[in-house]
Parts: sequence; structure tokens; C-alpha cells
Amino acid sequence: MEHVAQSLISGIVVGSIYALVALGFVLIYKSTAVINFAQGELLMFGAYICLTLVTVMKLPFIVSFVVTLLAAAMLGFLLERLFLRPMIGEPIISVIMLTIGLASLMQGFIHVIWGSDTMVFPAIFSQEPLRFAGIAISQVYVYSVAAAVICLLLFNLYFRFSSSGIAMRAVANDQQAAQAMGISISKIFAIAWAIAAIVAGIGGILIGNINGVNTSLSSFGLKVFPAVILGGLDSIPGAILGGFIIGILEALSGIYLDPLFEGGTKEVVPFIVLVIILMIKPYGLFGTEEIEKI
Amino acid sequence: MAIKCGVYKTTYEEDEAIWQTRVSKFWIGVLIVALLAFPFVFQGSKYLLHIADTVLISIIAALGLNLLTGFTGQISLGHGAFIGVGAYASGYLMNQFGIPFIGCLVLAGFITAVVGMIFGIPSLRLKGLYLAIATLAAQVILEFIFIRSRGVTGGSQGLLISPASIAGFQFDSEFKFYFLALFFAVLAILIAKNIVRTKPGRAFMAIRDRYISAEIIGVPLFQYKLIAFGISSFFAGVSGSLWAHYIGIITPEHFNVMVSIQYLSMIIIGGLGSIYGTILGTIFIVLLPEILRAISGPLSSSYPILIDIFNALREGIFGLVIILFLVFEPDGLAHRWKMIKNYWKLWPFSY
Amino acid sequence: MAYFSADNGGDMAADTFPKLLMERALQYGQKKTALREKDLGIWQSFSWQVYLEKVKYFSLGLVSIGFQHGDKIAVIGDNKPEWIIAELAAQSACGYGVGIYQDSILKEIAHIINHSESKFVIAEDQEQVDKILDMMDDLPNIKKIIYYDPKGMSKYEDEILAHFPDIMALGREYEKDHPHLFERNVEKTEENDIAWICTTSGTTGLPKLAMLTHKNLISMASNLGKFDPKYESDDIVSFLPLPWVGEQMIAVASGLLFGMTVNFPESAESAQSDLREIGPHVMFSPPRVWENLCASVQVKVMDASWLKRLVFNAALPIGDKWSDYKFAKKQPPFFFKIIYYLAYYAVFKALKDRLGFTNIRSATTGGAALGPDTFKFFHALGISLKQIYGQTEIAGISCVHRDNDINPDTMGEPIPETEMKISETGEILSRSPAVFAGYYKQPEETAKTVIDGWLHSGDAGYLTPEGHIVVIDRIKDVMSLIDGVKFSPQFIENKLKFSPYIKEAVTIGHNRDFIIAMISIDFGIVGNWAERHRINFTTYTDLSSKPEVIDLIQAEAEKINKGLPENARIRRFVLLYKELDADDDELTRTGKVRRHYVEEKYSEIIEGMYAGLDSIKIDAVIKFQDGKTSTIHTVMAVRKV
Amino acid sequence: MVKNRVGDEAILKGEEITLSFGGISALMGVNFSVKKGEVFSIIGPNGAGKSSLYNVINGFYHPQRGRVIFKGQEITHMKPYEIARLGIARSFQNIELFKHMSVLENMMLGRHIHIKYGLFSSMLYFGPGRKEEVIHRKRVEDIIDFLEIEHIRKKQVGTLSYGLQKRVEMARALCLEPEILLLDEPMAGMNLEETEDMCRFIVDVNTEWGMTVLLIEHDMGVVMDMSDRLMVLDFGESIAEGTPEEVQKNEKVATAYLGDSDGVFLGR
Repeated sequence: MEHVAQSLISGIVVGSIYALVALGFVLIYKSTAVINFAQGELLMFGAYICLTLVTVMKLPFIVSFVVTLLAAAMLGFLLERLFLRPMIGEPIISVIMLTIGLASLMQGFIHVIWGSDTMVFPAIFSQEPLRFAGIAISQVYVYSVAAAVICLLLFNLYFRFSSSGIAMRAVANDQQAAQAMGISISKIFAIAWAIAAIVAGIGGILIGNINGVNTSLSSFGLKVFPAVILGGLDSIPGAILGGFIIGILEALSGIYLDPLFEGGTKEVVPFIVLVIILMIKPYGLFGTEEIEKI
Repeated sequence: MAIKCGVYKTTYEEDEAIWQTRVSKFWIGVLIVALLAFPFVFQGSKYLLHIADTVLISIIAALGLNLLTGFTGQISLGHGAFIGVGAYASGYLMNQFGIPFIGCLVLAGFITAVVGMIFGIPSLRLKGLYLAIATLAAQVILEFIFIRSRGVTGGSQGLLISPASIAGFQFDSEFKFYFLALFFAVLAILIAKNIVRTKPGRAFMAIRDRYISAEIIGVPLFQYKLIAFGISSFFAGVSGSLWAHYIGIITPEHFNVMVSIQYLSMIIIGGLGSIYGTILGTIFIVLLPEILRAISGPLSSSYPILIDIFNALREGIFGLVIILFLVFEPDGLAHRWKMIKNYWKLWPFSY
Repeated sequence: MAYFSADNGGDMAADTFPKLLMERALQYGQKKTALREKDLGIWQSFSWQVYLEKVKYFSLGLVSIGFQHGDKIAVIGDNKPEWIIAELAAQSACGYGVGIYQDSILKEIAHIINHSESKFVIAEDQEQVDKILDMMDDLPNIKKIIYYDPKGMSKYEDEILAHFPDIMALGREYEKDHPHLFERNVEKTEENDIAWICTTSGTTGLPKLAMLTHKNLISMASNLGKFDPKYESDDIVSFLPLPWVGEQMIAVASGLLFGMTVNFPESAESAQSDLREIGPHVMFSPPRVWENLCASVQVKVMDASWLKRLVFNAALPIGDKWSDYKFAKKQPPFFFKIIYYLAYYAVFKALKDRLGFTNIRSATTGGAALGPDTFKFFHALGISLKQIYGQTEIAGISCVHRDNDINPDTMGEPIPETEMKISETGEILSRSPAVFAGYYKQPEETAKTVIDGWLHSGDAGYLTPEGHIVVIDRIKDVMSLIDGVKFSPQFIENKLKFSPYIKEAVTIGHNRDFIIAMISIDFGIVGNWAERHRINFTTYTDLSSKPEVIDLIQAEAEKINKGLPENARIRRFVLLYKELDADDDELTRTGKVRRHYVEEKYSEIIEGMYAGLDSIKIDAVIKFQDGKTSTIHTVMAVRKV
Repeated sequence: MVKNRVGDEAILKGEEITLSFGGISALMGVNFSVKKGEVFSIIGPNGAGKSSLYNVINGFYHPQRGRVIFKGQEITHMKPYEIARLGIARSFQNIELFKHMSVLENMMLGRHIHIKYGLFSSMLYFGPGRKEEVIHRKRVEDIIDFLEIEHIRKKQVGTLSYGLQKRVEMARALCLEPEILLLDEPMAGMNLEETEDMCRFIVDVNTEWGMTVLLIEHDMGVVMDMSDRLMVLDFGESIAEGTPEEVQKNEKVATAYLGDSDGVFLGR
């Protein structure tokens, strides 16, 4: 039983990181209608930058954290300006392909700079586990979930109250109307990419603290798909919920299904669930249905 | 502007012909002769022949993907896995039941078509990106099956498959296999071309461009989407079968998501909705890593420590090339070729 | 038959069109295509055998509904096989007929039908049938109106209407009771019978009907063929109005005589691209067609990318020089030949293909004089364009350029069996077997035109020492300024019209101090130019009054003036507020300017220009096609050149 | 005019059709009946539900209440492609052509329901496939000839002028050889000459081919001239149905359009 609870907890932790990455993903989709296959690479980038700042530059973690976020924002900004902007008006599939190309480019780039070995963060959080109702939880888990939840709350507030957040929601709802209101679409696009890179970066730092940093981190990019589809591609709360659900689902399948299938079901179960959900609700749990008009 | 002065059609058959002028027929003839001569000229180079074989086998699968994605507008991220289904099916049928190669090939096509159609069912309700992700799910699920169902696929150890043979003749070298692959590639090209210029092809494009009006003029959407998935997967299955018998041993990594992505890049770089572009795109994507290897090869042999870096660089450059292509040639090589042709066709005018 | 081309077997006795048709059908049968029509998207072909059968049954059908020897038909409609089938069918029944321009005004149509006493009208479609039905009260002779495009006709129940194939079906029935009637009828046709009537513009405004015999037309085609050979393997595209004598010369007479394949385009809109599909070997067109082609090339080059423009502009002078060598009958130096062939393969060959002239061997122009610059242009492309001179009254031709003797300033030399001389008054006279049988029911007009067998052309001209005819202008059109300087307005106008921006020009100056020009711009091309230069405009009138446009034309006029004698240059011009239009009687149906009418109509403007005004205010009434009118108020600027 | 053009039986009937989107009513209990062979117009101000009615007839929208009956068969809940096969074709207010295809390809798509060969002969392009392509091409060419669009048959639809696109759209609908043709503002945005051509085509389709025509059109002159009968829709309700003369005299119609800013609604 304790084993189950442990797994569930780590599922929630991973789920919170999925939720973060999914948030960035949905943000980009909502405001620019682009599916970003490089979301995992953005996460990996954040993890490596932060790691380098902490281990090589010997900066305090908090400082590294902030600098990483700045760097991630810059990167998101740059990617949008350099690569995505020229693709406006091209077919969806070309834009998807472009983000796949970006993923490949970043993979190669990161690989060249940092190599392929796994690196670990120095112990930043206390190794002493916390105990709740008899279940030991490592502190880094608690901080991760807390950080993730704080981020999600912050971004929620940002969208609700800040002017650029509101503008972003307006663009997501109706580009033309937003433009007519004097909102600069290209600025919103850039902000969306910057935020997406920031949240992915945070996710990367958190997961890096838990699992160490290597190039397989980019697989988180793939995992985000079941999460966002589950929630509905254009729903931020949906994405967050979807992230948690997928995290927990993975944990559960690890416990109950792996023994039956010689392991590895974690990878596939979320996708099976995804297909089932889509067959029942084609626009996910919270996605908006397009009304067809002629 | 129509083809050429002095070309007039007296029947509808002539008007619908693929090659309309004697000049274009002549060049097709030259091309066929060149393709047949190729392996004799480069008989000494197993490497070149291997690349040629890879291109020919890949063209078949890429055509299938373009029929589905480029012509029907249904994005698929699971094509690599469908190729795998064909490869495993063909290998299994031959190993277990001793079915002759041609039988395996055709059956592999049909089995893959059925699998493809099953995964195409969500297309009834899903559109655009949602569908794309559903096909990604197909990729992940099938990959899982490849690894886990060891009894059929040999799992990650791989499956040994005997070479293709027809009436006792073994296609067991790059040289011999070339002709087999060429035959099927040409057949696939002709079939694909015929499909797109007749009833089903028109229905596909109608669904891609405006599915609502397509349905209102009498095209049953679901039926045709399924047909598109079926045909596309059939092509993938045949390609997979050829690949399996060519390479001799297949493992799940041969059919992972990267393969799906490679096939997508072939049709995008070649030109969505263009048979001709599919061929160009396939050649390009197959050759690109080879060229990068040719460049990095000598360097890495002088600096062995850097091998790892060069590998990573290759991956990065692959991504960069795709990006540059999409930004500067978004309509693909076929479009560029058409522009060049038009330039001369209209010369010295511009319209 | 002396006038028979040797190529086609000199001893054959076919001296009328129906006999020629039978002979060709015997000769080629099903093996060779006689007519080709683009219909329903493809070129539907008829062999000579089928052609003959169609003519036969339509002819018998006509007879069965009352067509008698000497009866006439009137044909009005687009160029389609039925048009010439009807023509030959009437001839085969020992009758003849007249073609009517589709865009003729109703009064003209009624006049032609009544004056020719046509019993049957062959009308293409609903549009033409409606015209005739509307005038039925004024057309007492008509027995039947036969249409060949049935679209929209099912709701008509008038007994007088019949569908073309139904008449042919009647003919088939009629043959059962009257076997060999057709052959006997054809046997009865004689070379001096009237074959067809071509209309020519008359002085009173109503057209005159010129009667041409079989002998006229066949001898003309045969003699022209001696200078400008045609072969049975040749294709021609019939897209010019068949009532015009030129189209009768080539599409009907030469087609039958030489066994060429005649191709009919699908519709007027697609004529240009259909012509390109066929790629004819022989083409005869009025200057307007060649000028339009030339202008379209210039426009398209203007819109092409800079590299294409550069290459074209580099090649053109080489081509012009090549033409100069050719006109001067000099061998170009070897080195220049190489340069020309480079230019040819780089540009001209492609241009020929784009225009549809890849196969062209015989290219001729006639009906009016073609500007030397246009001439040069086509020779630069390697198209040996030749001038034909003649009148309807001499079956269209009396002289032509010979292949190695082309001089754009002359009309060439008389074809075989043709004599030409200059009268004491300077008028060009000609005599040949092709001189017509007279105007229908107008003997006094005939007597004025043909005197002692000599056809009086009404053109002023002279003979060069080489024996070429040079036409100055219509006798009544040659003008002199008040100081006695003679000038030909047509010459100046042709120069002006070579500019792609200028559609039509009228020059005036007879008994005046200097020459002025009224110019109408080409709306399409100038509009295009204006768009590219970001000049806003609404209507033709508005565009014509833009200072930038006037500047543009002024530059063109200045260029042209440099090529004119010092004392006969254009001194002033205005841009007209409307295009000259045949519907307003300003042009003839073949597109020639009706000078006197125009001079009268625009007298206010002309006087204003001579009075030295800087601008002239206009309040004019414009009539639209649908009969509505509107008044135009505009101010036209007068420019000095 | 050909006698007995209009039959007595109703070929298409609507009974109490009610349609709403998220609480907004587009159609409220609309009844109508179209006789075989007639030209039946539907008029009314923008937003009156005219196009929605078309969408219901061809199965794109399914009404919440009411029935659509075509030749005695209820088609209310059929799919659009099934209804197309039964013999109802339409054109759209906003052109719905396949812009990247040629006029010919668009029209061949209109033949889709009539082309019968299977996938196999399509792949190899031989035998029945090849023969049928030619047969249907011929049919398409007849319609091209009928609508006088020969010169654009191989042009990409997207490059054509608005008026020509409208004509091509009608051509594509005719390719279905429907029994009923629904035309949605076929003359919108056309100049005088194009409008006259289009009127002529509609009259010919109706008289020569005996096709029943439903017409939505704002040009009252055209509507009053061409229609055998018409129906007036106002805010989703049918307020009048009858011959042009009857409708012009109808008081309800007069009231509904009294405030009409055009003022010319019923004037010729």
C-alpha cells in the first residue's frame, strides 16, 4: 500500500511538471494555432542552462533559476521571431514540421555543447524526507509540486489581470477582433513563445533536480500530447488537469499493468487513454467545438 | 498557357494523358533507360546501390503518406509504425507459413491497410491537429506492440527475414534487389498518379480543400477518409515488406517516431499533394544524412574524440535544413520545379 | 483549265466548288480530315467523305423544302462547319448566298436579306434567330430560318424555324425518292455561275453586294497559290468573319482547291488559344490582327521580369536588323547570322510558339496597309509575313509579295493572269479572271467600277521600277496641306497605331495649315500602365484625360514625328473621350476608320484644335449596347507636339 | 413556353421546420411545398433564414422539429451526401468551389455520384475506369457548352472572376444532374450582362431540362420575372407563399417591408 501511495505521489509530481509544460503548449496553440513539437527541447534547454549556472558558474540556485528563466524567455522570443513568424499563413502541417525541425536542431545543439552523459544537480534541497501519514516524501518532490502549483496560479493571475495576459486571451478568442482593438498580434505571439519557454524551463529545472539532466528529457515533449488532448487543445485549465491525470495514470499503470506486460506500459497507456477520450469527446474534456458554417 | 503550339487533342483520352507531348514521352524514355542502366554503371559500389535501393523503397511509403496527408489533408504521425506493420507481417508470414515473397508482400499490404483503417476510424470525428495526435498515439501503441509481442516480432532482438525471391530467383544483393525495388516503385508511382487523377483522387482533394462542399456534392466523407487511410497504409505495408526482405533483420527502432517524422519531411520538402514532389523529397531526405556523413566522415576519422559531436551536429543540421526549407521553400521542391518549368514555358513572357 | 494549279492534277475538270468538293472526297475519302471543329473540349474531325455527305444531305434538304436553282441563302453566325456546309449546299443546289456579319446593325441585316432576295436564313443560335424573328414583318421573302446551335431553342414553336440536322434528315429522305439528284445538280453547276456574294461597304452607308463566280474564286486561289503555295497537309484556322472576302479566299476557296484542313475554334474567346493548339501553316488576316498580336507581345514583355525584358530587348534590334537585310535582299554577314540565330533560339523561337506560329509557312496580311514596323517585327521572328492587295471585287487579291522579294512599303507584284496599270488620274486598275460579275441588282454601280474589264480600285498608287505596286491611299483620302504639301493620313495613323498605347488614330489636315491627330488610347494597355504607375482612374473618359496619360502619348507622338518629313508632322493632338466604334458608325465592320464621318462628328474638336485652344469642353451623348444613353461632360486637353 | 412544364405533385415539401442554434431561432415552423418543374423563389431580408433553410434541405443542418419530404420520402435526418445522391444539388451564397482545382476537376467532382467504377480500375486506369472517365467528361463538356465556359475549362478556379466562379458553381451543381437545383443568390455581385446570362441559364435549365429550381435572390425584378411561385421569409417565419402577383398583394408582406430601407422591395 505504501508502495502504491509512493507511486501516486511521484505520479502527481511528474504530473505537475506535465501540467507546466502543457500550459506552455496550450498557450502557444491558443494564441498562434501552432502545435509545438519542440516543447520538450525547451524544457531540456532550461534544465541544462540552470545546471551549468549552478555547477560551472557556481551561482546560487535562486540566481541561476532567475537567470535561466530570462534566458528561456529570450530563446522563446528568438525562436518565434526567427522561425515561426515567416511561417504565418502556411499550412498547419508545415508549421508542425517546422517545430519538429526546431526540436532536432536544439537536440543537436544541446548534444554538441553538453554531451550525452547524465549530469546531476548538486543537492539543493534537504535529503531528509518529509513524512505525511506514514508516507515518506522527499523534499524535492514537495518543492516541485509547490513550485508547479505556484507557477500555475501565477500564470492564472497573469492571464486574468495583467493587460498583456488579457490581450493574449483576446487574441486567442478572435485574432481579427483583437487586432481591431489595437492589440499587436506579433507582440502577443512573441510573448506566448516566451512564456511557453519559461514554463518549460521551470519544468526542466524541477525534473532535472529529481531525475538528473540528460538528453532524454526531451521525451517530456511527447508526453505532453496526451495531457493537452485530454484537456482539450485550447483549454488552459484542461491542460493542467490533463497533466496531472496523465502523471497519475502513468504511475498507476506502472503498478498494475507493468507486471502484466513486462514493463514499459507507462509510455503507452496515456496514448491509449487519449485515443479512447478522443473517440468519446473529439475535442477533449474541455476543448471548444468548432461550429461548422457555410 | 497550354503546353505547346501545335498539340491538339482529338479524343478525351489524349486530353487526359499524363505525358502529352512527344518531347515529354521521349524524356520519360530516357529516364527509364537511365534508371535501368544505373546499377550496371555503379555495380562496384554497394554503398551507392544501397542508397538507391533505400530511395526506391522509401518512395513507395512516401507516396502513401502523401496520398493521405498531402492529397486528403489527414495529417499522420504514425506512418513509420505502419511501415513496421508491413515489415513484420511479411516477415512473419514468410517465416511461419513459408508463403512465397510476392504473397507476403501483397498480404502485408492488405494487413497494414486494415490496421491503418482501424487507426483511421477516429478521423470520422477528428480534424486537423486532433487527428495528428491520434495518429501519434497509433505510432506509440504500435511501437509498444512491436517491442512486447516477441512471439511475432522477436522484440528488441529483432526478426530475421529471408531475402525476397521470385520463382527461385533470389534478390539477395543490393544489385539484384535494385530491379525489384525499381519495379515496385514505378508501379507505385503509376498507381498513385492514376488514383489522384481519377474519381477517388478528386474526392480526396475535395475533402482536403473543403470537406463540407465535398459532402454536399455527394462525397461520403468517412468512407473516403478510410479509403485514404487504407491506400496509404497499403503503400506503407508494401514498402515495409520490401524493406524487411531487403535488410534481412528488423527491429522496432526501424519504425519509431523519427521514421514517421522523416517521411513527413519527405513529403513536405518534396511538395504536399504532388506525386512528383514525393519522389524529389524522398531522394532529398535519404541523401541528406548521407551527404552530412560524407562531409563529417573524414573529419571524425582524424579526430575520433569528436565522433559523438559530429553525430549530434548531423542531427542539428538535419533540423536546420528542414527549417530553412520550410521558411524559404514552403511549397516544396515540386513547386520550385514547376516555377522553373513555367519560367521557360512562358519565356519570354511572365503569363 | 488554265487557272488550275499543277499540284492538283491539271486535267481535272472541277471548275466549281461543289465539283471540287466531290473530287476531294473521291481523292481522300475517309483518309484525310477536311474540317476540324473544337467542340466539347476536343477537336472533332470530319473526313472529306463525311464533309461531302453533310453538304449533300443539307443541299437535298434545302431542295426538299423549296430551294430552287438560282435561289439564295443568307448565313449569319460564328465560324462553324455548318457555315460552309450551308454555303456549299446552296451552291450544290445551283444557288448561292451571302454571309452577314454578326455584329451588323439590324437595318443592314434586313437590307442584305431583302436586297439579295434570300429565301432561307441559316442563323447560328438563339441570338441570331431572335434578330431575324424580330424583323420578320420586314422580311417577306423568308421561307425558313435554320439554326445550328439548338441551345435555348426548345421553347420556340414558330413553324418557320428548323434545326440544321432536321433539314439534313429531310435531305436523306428526299434522296430515296430522288436518287442522284445531288450529283445531277452538281453536274449542272458552271464556272461562270455566281458562287457567293460578299458585301462591301457602300457610299450610302448600306453595303453593296458583290457577286463572285466560281471562276473568280477558283482562279484567284489558284493564282495566289502559284506565288504562295499551299499543300494538302496544311492546317488553317478559320476565325475571321466568313462574310469577309479574305476568309472566303482562304478558308473556302483555297481550302477546297488545295485540300487543306480547315479548323474552327470553340468560341470567340478561345480563338487565340485554339489557334495555338492547332499551330496553322497558313494564315491570312487583316492588319488589325497582326497589330494586336504585336501589341500583346509588347505588353506581355512589359509585364515580364527584368531578365526576360532584358533578353527580349537585346534580341529585338537584332531581329529588326535581320529584317532590314531581308527587305534589302542582301545576305547578312556570316557573323551577324550567328548572332541572329542566337537571338532566334533565345527569344524568337519561343515567341513563335507562344503566338501559335511554330508551323506557320504562309503568313499574309490584307484589307489595308500594315505598318512597316509591324512588318519588321514578324520578319524578325522568322515569320515571312507578306502583303496582299486586292478588292472584294477581284475576289480579294490582285498582288502579293513574293517570298524573296518583300518590301514593306509596297504591295508586291501582280499574281499570274493578273494585269495592273495606273490610270492617268493615278488610280490603280487591275484585270484578271477574278474580276467579279458585278454588284447584285446595281448595274450602274457595276458600270462605274468595271470599265472595259478593268477594275477601278479607287486607290491612288504607282508602280516601282521593280514592278511592285505602291498604294498611297484612297484617292479621295490623299490630302494636301494648304501650302501644297501632300500627305497620307493613313500612313501617319499606322505609325501612331504601332504604339501599343494607341488603339486608333485619325489625322486631319486637308487644306489646313498643319496636321492634327485625334487619338483613342488602348484602354486595356494604358489602364495596365496606369495601375503600375499608381494612377487612379474610373472610366475610359477619365483615363484619357489624365495628364500623365497625355504625357505618355505625347512622348509616343514625338517619337513618331521624328520619322515623318519635317513639313508633314503632327502638330497637335487630343485624346478622344471614347473609343472609335463600329456601332457608332465610326469604323467599318472590318475596322477601318470612316474618315469623313468621324471628321464631321468631331468637327467641334477639330475646329477647336485649329483655333489654338488649350482645352476643349465636351458634352457628348454616349450610346450603350443595351440602347441606354448617357451624357459625358469632360474637358479635353490639346497638346502641341 | 412548353406546356405542362409545372406538374401538380409536390416534389419537395417542408413541414413545420424549426431550427435553432444555441437558443437563437433560425427557422420557426416553416412550411412550404415546391411543385415539380417550377421555379420557386425564397425571398426575405438578410438573416431571415433563407440559407438556413437550404442547409436543412440538403442535410447540412438537422432541424430540431419538422420534416423535409422529397418525392414522398423523408430526408430530414439524412446525410448531405445521401441527399445529393437522391437528386438535390445546390450552389452557395459564398462560393464553395475547390479553388486549387481546375474548372474541369470541379465539375468532374460534381459527377462523383454518377461515376461508378471501383478503386481497382482507378488505380490501373484501364477498362471501365478509363471508359467512364471519358463518358463523364463528355457529360461535363455538355454542361460547359451549356453555360458557355469553354474558355476557362482548364483554368484554376481561384484565378477566375467572381462572376465566372458563380457560373462554375452552378455548372458543378448541374453536373449532379439533380432533380432540384437550389441556387443561393446566383447573381450577387454580377454586372448587368452577367446577370442577364445567368437568368437565361436558369430559365433554360428549367424549361429545357425540366429541372425544378429553388432560388434565393435579392434582385426583385429577377425574382418576380422568373418565379412561378415564391415564399417570403421574415425572421425565420414564412409570412407568405404564392404567385408573384399574390405575394405582391399580400398585406403581411407589405407590412413587413414597409420600413424596408430599400423601399424598392416590391417595386420592379
